[in-house]
Amino acid sequence: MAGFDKVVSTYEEAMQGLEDGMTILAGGFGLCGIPENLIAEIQRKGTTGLTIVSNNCGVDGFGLGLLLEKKQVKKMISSYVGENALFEKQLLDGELEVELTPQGTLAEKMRAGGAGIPAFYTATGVGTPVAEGKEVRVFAGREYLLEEAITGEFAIVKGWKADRYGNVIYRHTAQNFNPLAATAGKITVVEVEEIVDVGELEPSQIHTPGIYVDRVVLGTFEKRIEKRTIKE
Amino acid sequence: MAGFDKVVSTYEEAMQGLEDGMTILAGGFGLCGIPENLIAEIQRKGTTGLTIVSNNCGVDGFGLGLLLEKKQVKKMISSYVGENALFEKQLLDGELEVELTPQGTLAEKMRAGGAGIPAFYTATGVGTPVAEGKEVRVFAGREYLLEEAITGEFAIVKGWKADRYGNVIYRHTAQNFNPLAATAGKITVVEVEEIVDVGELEPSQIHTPGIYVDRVVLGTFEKRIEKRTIKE
Amino acid sequence: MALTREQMAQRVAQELKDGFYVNLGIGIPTLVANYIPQDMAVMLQSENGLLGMGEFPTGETIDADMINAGKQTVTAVKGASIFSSAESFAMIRGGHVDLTVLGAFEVDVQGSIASWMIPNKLVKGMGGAMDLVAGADNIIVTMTHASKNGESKLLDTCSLPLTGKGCIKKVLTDLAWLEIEDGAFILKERAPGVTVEEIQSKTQGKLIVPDNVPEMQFAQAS
Amino acid sequence: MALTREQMAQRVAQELKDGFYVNLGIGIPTLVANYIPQDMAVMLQSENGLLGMGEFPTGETIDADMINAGKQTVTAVKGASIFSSAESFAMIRGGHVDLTVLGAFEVDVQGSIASWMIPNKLVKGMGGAMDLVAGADNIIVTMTHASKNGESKLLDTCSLPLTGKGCIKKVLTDLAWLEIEDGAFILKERAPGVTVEEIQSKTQGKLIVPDNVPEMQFAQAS
Repeated sequence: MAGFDKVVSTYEEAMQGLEDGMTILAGGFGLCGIPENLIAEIQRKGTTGLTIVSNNCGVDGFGLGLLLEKKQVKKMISSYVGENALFEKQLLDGELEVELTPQGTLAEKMRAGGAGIPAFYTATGVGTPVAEGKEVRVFAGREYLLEEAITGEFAIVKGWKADRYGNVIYRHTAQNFNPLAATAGKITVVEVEEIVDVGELEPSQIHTPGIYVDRVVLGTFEKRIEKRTIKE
Repeated sequence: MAGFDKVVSTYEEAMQGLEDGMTILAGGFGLCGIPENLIAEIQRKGTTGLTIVSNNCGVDGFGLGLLLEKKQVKKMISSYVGENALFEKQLLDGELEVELTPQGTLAEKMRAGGAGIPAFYTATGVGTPVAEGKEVRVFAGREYLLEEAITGEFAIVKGWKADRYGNVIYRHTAQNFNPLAATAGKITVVEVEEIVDVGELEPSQIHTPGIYVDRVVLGTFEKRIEKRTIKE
Repeated sequence: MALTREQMAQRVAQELKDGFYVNLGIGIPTLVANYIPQDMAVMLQSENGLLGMGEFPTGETIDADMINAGKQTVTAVKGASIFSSAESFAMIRGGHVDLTVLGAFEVDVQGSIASWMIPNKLVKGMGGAMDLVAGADNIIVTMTHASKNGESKLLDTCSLPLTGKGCIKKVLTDLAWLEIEDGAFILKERAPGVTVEEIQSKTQGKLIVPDNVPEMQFAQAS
Repeated sequence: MALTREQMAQRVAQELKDGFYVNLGIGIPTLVANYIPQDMAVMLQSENGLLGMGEFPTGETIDADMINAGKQTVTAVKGASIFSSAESFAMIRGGHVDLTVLGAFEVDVQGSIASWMIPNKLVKGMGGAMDLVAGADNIIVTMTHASKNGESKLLDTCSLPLTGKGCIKKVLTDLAWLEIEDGAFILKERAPGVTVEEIQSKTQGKLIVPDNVPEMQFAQAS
């Protein structure tokens, strides 16, 4: 029996089923905690017309920047897209659609997508361009925007350790959007630094329970640092 | 400087400021993970006209059942109120208002209350008595109810270990509603079995960050078991 | 003959698949755990915040901090995870549980279910049942086909306050396995020795009886 | 004389209180951390999921998995907690952060702020700024009073796309400390040596000048 064993042995298997035009939710903040090998596999695969939901879009030549290079991305849903010259160019050339979404709203939209909440209200963005076309509603005398959930055909996630059942923990601030993306993908793929024995992770300390995870793949990571800052 | 030291030395201090007519959010599921000493302190204090938001209402003579005995509770917001004969009597006698709320909706209402989400949509309860008076709205062809957030003047929470900064972890399934209540109280009081040194809890493994916690008190716990069930 | 509670659990267990995450309600649904085939891995979700519920503890391992949604003391299996009630219902509401089994007072031909309240009798509350029926695609309701007075529980329209509207597709009673489609119960299997006529007489809602209605098959109890 | 960036940070730091949870934006706000009084405990929230941000690491302790919202490598203090972006913004949106300090392009007399977009120039995105201004009761905006061309940034109505509407009550510029009330900027303090007239000439929005506008006081740098 296969049971709950989610481990696949290659990145090719990990991204099997990804097709042109799909929506992918990606964990990571800046270059921290990004599923760098899964992104590289999507580049290798050459899938196009993708909608990517990710707080950032990597940098030139690394992370999601790789997919921009190959023009695989049709649309980005992100809160911050600076630090990427190619991104800027594709945006200005009209090659890339961008839906800018406040960071907290983006996180909550993914959580809602995984949690069966189709929409929620938030004060974030009221009276700003983000509010365009959205319902405004007053609760207790204050205005709030209606924001809808996000889900995707795939979620690509970077974990620290996972067991074969797909229970995952994240390391330090590499957690960020990863557990949220993990809940909202129809197929959730997690790449990790280490696969541990089932039972090794303390049940109350698991960040992403295996029920959300479809595939686990073991990788090695460059973990590029975007802004190396050390004490003077 | 007091800084972030949240520890108080008595239960009296822990519940200072509680007044008649206030709303209290309580952690716990059944008798598991209930803030039993904080409840006993409320009983001792004799505060009345309380609205209690808690999944259950204890049993006769223990947990929130104590507050029913003294007729301190005006209204319960709960998902399940069985297992309590006094509760039944007060309900039938019209002494107690009850707002029955589906368990998942109740959990999400507390989370929303703490997270600045005034309202959200859920399919839970559509077409049932829970939907009475609530907006129904269609997203992607399915009906959902609008449910509003819950907050309270106090949250009473049972943790396992906390540090003086109010960082808390919960033990096993005694977690349940506790971290949710903790986020949604104007004053959040956590009683724990052990106070550990600041820095002892691993940052990524903290269930309730200290920012949500106002007071921490050390207690000893009976931990009564509602349905003792052992392997035959 | 009408199925026993154990036989009902055994029949439901035939719907399990390897790798399923399952939420079992209180009563007969709980018994399903005793009939999980040995060559199959199934993980039980308990809505108070436990994925990977194990067997009951011993007198030595019993722990007040480890209970299930029925408030019974339990253990966790290897590979279990434990989380808050909000996370637990995120799983349930978000459709991540593969199969939900729960009891009911009534079910109707529209797939509506009533299971939490009998007006003028005690109201215990809906607990997590409304979330479970709203969140799951795959639900099996287990109940007796008729009350002790012989009144059908499979109705044209539920008479009691609903737990969920139009969400049930599969019902196992002590007499039959039925599926709900296009406003009718489809009789799929009979309990051994129970006639189509008896089922028909005890089903108030529209019942469609295919030409061939096989008897339920039971593997040897393990 | 106009305040330096360091003096601006120093003045903002005077608004800190013992036990405050504070979110500091990029730029001048980040420098505020250097002026936390030694007899005061303040905990820094970084919206990528860190409560209790510490100093920059050394070459030995640097860790790619430990960054702040400005993507700089950082450390965590003792007693820090680390969590998901959803939890981080639950804190922010839920009003649990005691003070938020952030930069802006423009602020207006209604307390609206523009800080994330200059049409027809590069759009980098709002990041967490919209959530921060919507979630906090207590916000200090830090910016230069006027552009290099001398155009006022304290306006009757913001000209750029907003980050938040009606949410700002306190502004520190290189020239003045101002509070926003009833549709006007109230001039509370002048930078040392800066005249009320200069401030008036560089404030496009309605400015109320009380009879007495003291100069800012600075403690000795620690």
